[in-house]
Amino acid sequence: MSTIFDLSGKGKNKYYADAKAVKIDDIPQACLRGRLNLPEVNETEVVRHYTGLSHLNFGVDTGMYPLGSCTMKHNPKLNERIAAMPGFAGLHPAADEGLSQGALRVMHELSGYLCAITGMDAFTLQPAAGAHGELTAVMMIKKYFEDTGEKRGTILIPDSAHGTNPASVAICGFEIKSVPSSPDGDVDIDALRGLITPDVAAMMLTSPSTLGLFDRRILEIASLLHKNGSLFYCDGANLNAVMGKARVADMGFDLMHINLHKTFSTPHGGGGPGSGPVGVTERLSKYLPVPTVEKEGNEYRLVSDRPKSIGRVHSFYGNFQVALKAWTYITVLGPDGIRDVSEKAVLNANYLKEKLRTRYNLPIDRTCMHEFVLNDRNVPNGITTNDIAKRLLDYGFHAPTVYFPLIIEGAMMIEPTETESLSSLDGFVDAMFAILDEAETEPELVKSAPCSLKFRRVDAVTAARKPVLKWEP
Amino acid sequence: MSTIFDLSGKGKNKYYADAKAVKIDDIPQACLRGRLNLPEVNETEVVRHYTGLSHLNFGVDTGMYPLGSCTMKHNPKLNERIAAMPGFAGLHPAADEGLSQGALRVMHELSGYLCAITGMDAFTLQPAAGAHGELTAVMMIKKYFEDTGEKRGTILIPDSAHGTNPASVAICGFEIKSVPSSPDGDVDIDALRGLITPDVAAMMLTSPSTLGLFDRRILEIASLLHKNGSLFYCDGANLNAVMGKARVADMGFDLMHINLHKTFSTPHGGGGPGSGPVGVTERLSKYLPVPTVEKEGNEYRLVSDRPKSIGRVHSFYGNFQVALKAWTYITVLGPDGIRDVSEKAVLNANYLKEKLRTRYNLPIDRTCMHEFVLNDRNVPNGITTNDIAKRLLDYGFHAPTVYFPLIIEGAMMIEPTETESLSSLDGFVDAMFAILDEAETEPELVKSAPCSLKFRRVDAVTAARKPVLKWEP
Amino acid sequence: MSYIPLTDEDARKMLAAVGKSTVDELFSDIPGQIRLSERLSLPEPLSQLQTERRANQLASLNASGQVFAGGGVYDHYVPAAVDYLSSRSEFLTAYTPYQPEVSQGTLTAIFEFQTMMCSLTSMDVSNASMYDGATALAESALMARAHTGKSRFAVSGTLNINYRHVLETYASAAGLELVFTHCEDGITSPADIEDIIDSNTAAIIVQNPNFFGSIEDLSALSASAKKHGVLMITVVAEAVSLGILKGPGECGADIVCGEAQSFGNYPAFGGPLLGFVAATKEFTRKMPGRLVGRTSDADGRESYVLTLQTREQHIRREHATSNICSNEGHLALRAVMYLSMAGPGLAETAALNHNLAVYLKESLIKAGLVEVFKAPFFNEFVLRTEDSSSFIRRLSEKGYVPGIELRDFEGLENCVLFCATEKLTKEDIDRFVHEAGRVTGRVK
Amino acid sequence: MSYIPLTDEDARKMLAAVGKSTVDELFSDIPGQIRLSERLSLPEPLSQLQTERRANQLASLNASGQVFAGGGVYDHYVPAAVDYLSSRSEFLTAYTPYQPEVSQGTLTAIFEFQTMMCSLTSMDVSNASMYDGATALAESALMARAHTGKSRFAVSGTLNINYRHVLETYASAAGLELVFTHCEDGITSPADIEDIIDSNTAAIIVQNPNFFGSIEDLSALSASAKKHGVLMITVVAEAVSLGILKGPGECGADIVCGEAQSFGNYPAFGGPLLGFVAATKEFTRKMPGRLVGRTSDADGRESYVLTLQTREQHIRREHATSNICSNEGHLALRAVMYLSMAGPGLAETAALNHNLAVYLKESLIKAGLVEVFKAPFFNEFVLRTEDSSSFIRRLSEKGYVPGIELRDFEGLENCVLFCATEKLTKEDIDRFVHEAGRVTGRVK
Ligand SMILES: Cc1ncc(COP(=O)(O)O)c(C=O)c1O
Ligand SMILES: Cc1ncc(COP(=O)(O)O)c(C=O)c1O
Repeated sequence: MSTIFDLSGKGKNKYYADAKAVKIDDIPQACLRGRLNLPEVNETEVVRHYTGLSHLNFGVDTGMYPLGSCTMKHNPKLNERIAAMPGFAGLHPAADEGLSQGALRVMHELSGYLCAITGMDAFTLQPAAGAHGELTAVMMIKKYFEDTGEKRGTILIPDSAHGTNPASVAICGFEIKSVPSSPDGDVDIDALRGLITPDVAAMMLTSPSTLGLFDRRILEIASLLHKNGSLFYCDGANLNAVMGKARVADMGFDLMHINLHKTFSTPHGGGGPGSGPVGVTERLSKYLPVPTVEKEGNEYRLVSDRPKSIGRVHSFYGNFQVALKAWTYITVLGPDGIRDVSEKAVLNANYLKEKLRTRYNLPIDRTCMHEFVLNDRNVPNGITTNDIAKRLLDYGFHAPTVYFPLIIEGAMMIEPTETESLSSLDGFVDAMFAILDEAETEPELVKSAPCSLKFRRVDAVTAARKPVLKWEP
Repeated sequence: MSTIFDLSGKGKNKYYADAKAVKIDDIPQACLRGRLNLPEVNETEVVRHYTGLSHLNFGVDTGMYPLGSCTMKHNPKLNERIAAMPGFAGLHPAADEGLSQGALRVMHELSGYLCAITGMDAFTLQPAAGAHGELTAVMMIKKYFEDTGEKRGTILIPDSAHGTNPASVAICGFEIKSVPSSPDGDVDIDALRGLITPDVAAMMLTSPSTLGLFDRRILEIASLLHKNGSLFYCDGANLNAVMGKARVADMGFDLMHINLHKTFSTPHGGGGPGSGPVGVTERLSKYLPVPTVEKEGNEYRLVSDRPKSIGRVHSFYGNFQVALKAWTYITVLGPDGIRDVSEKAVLNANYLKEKLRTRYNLPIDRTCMHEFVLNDRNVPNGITTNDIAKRLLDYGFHAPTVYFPLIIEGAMMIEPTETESLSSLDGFVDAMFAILDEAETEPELVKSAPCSLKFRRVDAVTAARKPVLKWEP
Repeated sequence: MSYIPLTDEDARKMLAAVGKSTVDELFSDIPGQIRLSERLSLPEPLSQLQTERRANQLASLNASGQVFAGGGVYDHYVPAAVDYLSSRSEFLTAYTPYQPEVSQGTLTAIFEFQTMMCSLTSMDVSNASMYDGATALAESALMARAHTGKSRFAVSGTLNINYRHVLETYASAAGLELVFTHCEDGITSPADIEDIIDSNTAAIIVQNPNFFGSIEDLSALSASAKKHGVLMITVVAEAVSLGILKGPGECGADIVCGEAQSFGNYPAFGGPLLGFVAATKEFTRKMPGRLVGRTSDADGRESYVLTLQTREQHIRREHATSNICSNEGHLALRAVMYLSMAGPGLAETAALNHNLAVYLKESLIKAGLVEVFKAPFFNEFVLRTEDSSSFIRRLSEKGYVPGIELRDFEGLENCVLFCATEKLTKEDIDRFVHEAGRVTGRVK
Repeated sequence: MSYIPLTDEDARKMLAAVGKSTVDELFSDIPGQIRLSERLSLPEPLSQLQTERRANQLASLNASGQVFAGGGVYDHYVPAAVDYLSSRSEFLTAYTPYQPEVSQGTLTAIFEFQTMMCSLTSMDVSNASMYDGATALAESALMARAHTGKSRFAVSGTLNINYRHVLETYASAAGLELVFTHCEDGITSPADIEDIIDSNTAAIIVQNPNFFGSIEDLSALSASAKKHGVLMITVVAEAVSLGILKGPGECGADIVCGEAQSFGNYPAFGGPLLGFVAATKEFTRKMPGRLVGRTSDADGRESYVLTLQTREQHIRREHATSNICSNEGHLALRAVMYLSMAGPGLAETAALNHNLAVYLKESLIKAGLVEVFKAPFFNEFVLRTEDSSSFIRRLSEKGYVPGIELRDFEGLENCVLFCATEKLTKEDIDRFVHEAGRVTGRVK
């Protein structure tokens, strides 16, 4: 595929703005640009080029996308239509409060829905993604202890945690102590006991965990932390497993984030936009970022006068359009529909697990939640998780999340979501078994996969060794 | 690819209407349906299924589509956006005239633009496609002679004409006489002279012709017909060649149709909607279908009280949305842009012709207009036009129109349009030459093409022998 | 703005390659005296932004209020998935699927469309679409003539008025004889129809639900047709009605034709629309338009292709079954997507339409309008106003598309044809009826 | 409505296959006392149609008039091709391109984005996007600290007020020290900046065009930074300005960050936005976020891949250069489509913005508002009203988004920040100014 730059030719582009006179005499010449180096292409070519690029991509609409921890579920088209309504897409954030009542109401209602689902008391929609939510939450934890006058410098994170957890904590200057998992996948509670010291500000736990397991001692962990005066933070990336079945606040968590772009069906866009609302219990709500959306009588207001707030974490009010899509999703599903989502997500995962474990190694053998982890132990002829992942692409499936969580060697983390049909699950099982057969009979084929796509295996090593990060003529 | 029916499963579908109680007691039971046999699938599956089907299709956005006589040019995205505006897409045809002024104005303006481009005096936008336009025009021809009290029962059609011409004429009960073409592609004027009798109501001529040629004796033909009291009809499917260069009315035509879905950039949709406006000179305008759109003062009105009209030919006012897209296209291009379209369409075609004739047989060697015709004479090893067409698909190009016009054996009718870049034209030449090389060295490959697509050659013979025209369980 | 990707340099090179020194030389076959020297008299070009601004201004002059009119075009809800999927340019920017190897998307969808239309109409074969309901009827009549060799048609007077006009236009060009029944009580009388049938009659034509919204007794009419050995052509203009009404084939129709715009397509000021023709298997080789058939490719993979093309104009020219070439493929695609989304839920939607229409009728009667016909109806019905022009005008002033004045029917002076679809709520109806009541004087 | 394609029968079979008799058994790891027995307290579900109706009602409560406000989000024209192409679901419904073999579409587009952003900012390296302009600045400051080992920043007081607040939030969490200059005349004084720089200073931070719309003398400020051996971070919040203004790199910036929403993305009530960070090559391995690099596949075909991932959280965890994971990829895709459509015409658009803003400013002054700053500006400027609250309120009542009240700046009481983009015509401006004149009393 050529880049757009390769198509450039002088004079091909006819721009669409009403520009006639470009003369500018009231800006100093020294500030003005000489040449504007952008490709010159025609709409005709722009359309062909990006249509062609789209054909090199794989999305949820293309096929099953069992990327563990990412909840790649169906993205309803209604979400997109509503988000594109001019009254929402065209709304300027500086519009008078009186002229943004519709938008503010959506934000207020969505926050309420998230409270209902999680049991938290308040939400901010400002964080633009999960990691941003984590960072916002850690800022609040820091602020909380500053406010209570306690000096606590440590945050506990299980070894199965997503990389964003330690990275978010590090920005705020906390020391990180890693909590080991026990062989059954739950937190090693004895080790945890040993790590809990007066310096522990909080523990971050992904619940259900990145192994796809619900920690059976969750209440005990919460109580250990609370007795120590520590806060308990839930990375809610895996909320899709428990909606309507158990509430995060009831598990003992004090604050959490949610990934709307996972659980609430907003498309991931090939790398965002996401949205990572942070929810807190009552006592932490005063630390939430400003502005918050409050309802006063029948009016919705943006409130910035909150002295204990950590401050603002986004240029405006977060990824409003993403929130609007989540609002649409919840509106369409209602309470039973939302519970059904989690029930079927868990059912789909367990079904897949039971089928696949008959021939693949299942490192931790428990009823899983919305996802589960296999690995490449016992796969013959040196075929690795990466090989299997690449070969799945040939079979028309996206690969699972691979080599994560780090505590399982050669991990394949498989999350089907509730929006896969039985025949699509069975198709995946067939492909996984066919690959196992090929590993036996045609290992070279698997090692050189993908073979049937427009691209063969892409060399990441060379890219990193001699980085070429932009096009040059 | 499975059909949507193969995905059906009881209860998968949850419909979106606000339907609760379906009880109906005021319609006799005998009129009510028992089982409603439609597939039960989920939105998830609908989206995957049709996304998957789209990947089996080739459109102008996919690549060059040199389908002669079809003018497969770029379909600007602005056309689509404007056609989808709620004020247009949502407008009911029964809306009060006062509440459809915007739509009526678009129709009136577009008719005016078409008059300016063709020199005709009036247009109807009612015909829904080119063939419908032809039929409408032949109805008007018939009415004209009824009105003048002349009995004329014959219409002349050149042997190079599109099949819709004789088919349209046949519906109206005229006898068809075929006019031969001379070896240089123009109408055989001597033969024509012989065919002109008092019974000749009209002659239909495609101008430029389906050979991509402009008839050099066009004025002579017109004068022969007019002297005979016959009307001269232009099939304007090839208008893309002459806009701003010559006007159809000036060529001596009395009436014509235009294909908005060719010349004016509206997408063909895989088989329509089209739009086939019919234009006439002043003396024929009273026969135009009702209603017409008239401007009175600053108001636009639908006028049905036209006693000489042939009547209505469409449920409402024709394919308004298609007309709106054409209006958008002309608005964006303006007079110079429209002329440039024809100039570059003709330049592109001649460039391609000159390149390809170096190795392919060019049955008629003249400067062409927007398209030209090659054939498979001299292609080695029995490789046919059809083989070449199929092999082009492998190279990422759509095939030309094949085996038409009928007067050139093994015809390949190639129309690049003005929206192809030089590099795309050169790419096409390369592919055509590569196929010629393959015809020499690997004829079996070409004969079995396409080889690299999701489908191999599709068997049309069996389909026609034992027709299966719907899915059955 | 221009959609031409050639640079000036490209154009120069290409001109040289074809051995010309000016572009005008390429046009030298056009006689000099008609070669245009002046510029076309078109408005100067606008940028995309300016064009959009202008289009927006014009769009804002059109009705934006709620629609209480039907009459052949219906304002149904279109699910977002239909808009999105059908707009994918592999579908939208393709031509008629002449090269099946790169058109399986379109072909499969049309095959599905044919199947669904057969199922809904209870027919054996459906084509890939016609221009609209009116021309679908005209083509059906031509097909009936070709089949029977007879040219007279007994047509119910309850036929959509525009369809009637189009049928008359075709009839006068093609030499069909049309005889219409009266329809005093808004419903077709089998006796009236039988009165018209003679030995040169090809078929009876009846619309259901008819133009007035009423549900005809198709079985009785079919019995009349059968008694005289003529065909029955049934017209369906509101396809959503098929969600609850029997497929006309079950009632004895030989040909079912009409309009399926209701399935996933917008009103669009009346076009494009989605005509269809379906028939019993005797008509297979006489059908107008495209047909898609199942077959397989060289590797034996199930695939689809345009078939029975020897019926068509590009092969048979003046002997073709019809002159149609481009049809309404994209609307058929949208219909099949709509029906896939709807599934059996189409019945619920249809029922909802009906129930809302019943509510609308009752409410308008309470507001002072007068019932005209008593027959059961689907989602349209006729009521009498005091002065239909002023009724329409005053509700139009409120932005509504308030219904259709019945101008051309004797005895229906001042009558208005109303419609309700699932896009309206009871509250919407109440508001409309309130305004109607102000016109009648019931509401002050 | 439900997006679950399992039938009841499927669910039964699957439950049997996993050896459970009820779905609840699947949740038995959740302690009994916290297992939810009641239904979630959410509103009952609406159909798609009802949901759309409700959304439409809410949307209609929002401003629909013209926008004369900027301040970090700009109401530019978005070509239809951008909407269509970016909505193709292969782009929209993909995750971050972890599997490059099925993600070359996204990867190539990001590579193009990086290239265009480098070209526009005159930098060597650009990342694949950040959350928004404000966090892009905060991350740039963290990068500057990591690079220099110093934590103090000399920040111009002309920085966008929201960016300032976000930077303060991050600073207090991450231990950065921020010192702001005053900005009496709406422009950054190099002397003021130099006054603040000390030996622990990592960088100066200056926005251009600044929050008040004025064009800063970046070269002079860069000279000040260089003199003291500190970095210059330049913030660009209105990316269209880069169409006519020099890339900050040409003026000596080391890091350029900010907001590119203006390129093909909608205001969307302020989110999602399109943050970006670009820098000179020294920073390549310290950049936050995704980077796409060129490489080849096993057949030697040019291809693209996420690269230098050892900077990132999923590899380096607490030692990563940033915690960012999901960013704003889809907005970057739209930006690259927009810039491809615009090409060098971006300069014309930028010039048009400027000229319209000049016209707006002059007109508003004639209508009675008072000039505050004299510095040259791009498409925003500040004027003083008599009473800014009532000014904003009264024009909002007309449906306008009339500008931004400057509440938090000493000396700028009753001042309003105005903006004009190419979406406005002179006639639009005249109408707005007319209304403004009614507020000032100049128009009766
Ligand atoms: C468990 C977990 N936590 C956090 C994140 C980070 O979320 P985001 O990419 O929205 O920043 C992810 C995303 O993959 C995740 O899986
Ligand atoms: C020369 C010519 N005439 C008429 C037609 C018929 O046009 P339509 O398909 O719009 O009915 C065509 C279409 O291919 C054509 O090429």
